[in-house]
Amino acid sequence: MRVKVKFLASLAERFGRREVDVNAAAGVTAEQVWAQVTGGAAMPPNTLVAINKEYAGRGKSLADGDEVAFFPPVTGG
Amino acid sequence: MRVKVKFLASLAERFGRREVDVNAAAGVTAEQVWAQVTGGAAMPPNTLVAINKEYAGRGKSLADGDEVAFFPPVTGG
Amino acid sequence: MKIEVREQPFEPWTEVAAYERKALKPGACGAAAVFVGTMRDMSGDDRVQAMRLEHYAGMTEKHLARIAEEAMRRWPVNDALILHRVGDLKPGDPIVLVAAWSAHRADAFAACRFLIEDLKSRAPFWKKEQLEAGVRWVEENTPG
Amino acid sequence: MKIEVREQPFEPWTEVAAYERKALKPGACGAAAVFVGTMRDMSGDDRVQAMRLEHYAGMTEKHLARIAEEAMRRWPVNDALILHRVGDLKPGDPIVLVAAWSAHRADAFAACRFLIEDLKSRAPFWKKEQLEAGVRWVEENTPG
Repeated sequence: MRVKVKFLASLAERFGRREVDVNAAAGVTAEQVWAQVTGGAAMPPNTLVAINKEYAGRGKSLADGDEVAFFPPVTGG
Repeated sequence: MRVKVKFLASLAERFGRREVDVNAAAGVTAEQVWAQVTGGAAMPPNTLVAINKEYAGRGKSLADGDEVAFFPPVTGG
Repeated sequence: MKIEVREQPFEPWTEVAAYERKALKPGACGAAAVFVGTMRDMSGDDRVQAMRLEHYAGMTEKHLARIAEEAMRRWPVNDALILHRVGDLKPGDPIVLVAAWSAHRADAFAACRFLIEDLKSRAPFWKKEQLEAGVRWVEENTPG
Repeated sequence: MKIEVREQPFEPWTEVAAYERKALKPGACGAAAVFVGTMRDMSGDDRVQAMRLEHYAGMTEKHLARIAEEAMRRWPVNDALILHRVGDLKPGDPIVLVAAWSAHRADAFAACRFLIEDLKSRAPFWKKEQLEAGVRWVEENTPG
């Protein structure tokens, strides 16, 4: 299946990209996609995950066409 | 001694006057001046007292030249 | 710090903007908390047509200045503004504006809340409402 | 209810006044509570020269609309406004404006406070500061 992966803020800088489309195995979780895209980098403990622009646990499974985003703690306002 | 007595808001309407200068005995309290000026009317329990524009207890003694004010609960803001 | 009791209608947001421009250093305060109280067209179940706001001139300003100073002593507040209307009001007219500026939001909120609570419970203002059925003094403010 | 993420500088009090004129019925709301957060020229002990505010377009608007709806569900709030700046900011620039209108002050304050606390802890914005010594991402917001 196809999944869109987004990195935001400092994670976009760290990995040198903001968005990448990947082929992933059916039922893969957010953290498995992270590992796949980052070449096995450890996910910083404070990393936040959103699936289709809603907060989600990192162990949540993705479906075909999903957008999964990884970002650091938010600092707006 | 001379004391200036003020009634505010509904008390000014009730007594038909906002301000009166009275001769009072030395050491008289705010509530004694109330009784003197109102002809012995009972002071409503929620009446507030200010002496020289500061909140004061109704039993506080007045000095010559003081301004004592009586008013109902405040309703600003 | 500014305290004002005003006989004329005022536009609260224009007042906040003007005071910021005049009194505050841009970049110094991270947080502004503002409360504006406006005359409602209902009082309980009664339609209010107009209102007269009376105050104890002299004591009012003294009391408001004291609570603004107390707010600035209790919290690390850079500045405070209190503006209160008196005289004859119509529904929709702003009655009171209180504002507190601080480096951080918790202090700005706490100071702003303190200012309006103390003002409503202690500052010598009185409201007299004009209803269809006649005129009545408001007897007590609602708790905060 | 209005939610906006804006690339351009804004004057918060003008925005509040304009929104009130457009969306609110005069006399219906007795209370407005407003919070404005402004870019400070200091971050801890460091002087900040500029700031870049990034966000997760699409998720931001969705999240802000949800918290505004939640505020209006939890408290008897007539209306709410959230405006947040993104892009390149200078010290003194307003960053965020949140406002809540209600019949009574306690509800307006509670809703306003809730909006800014949730926004700061959950809405997907990130600050990157330009200091004299270089650039750094802000790592965490201070608690409310």
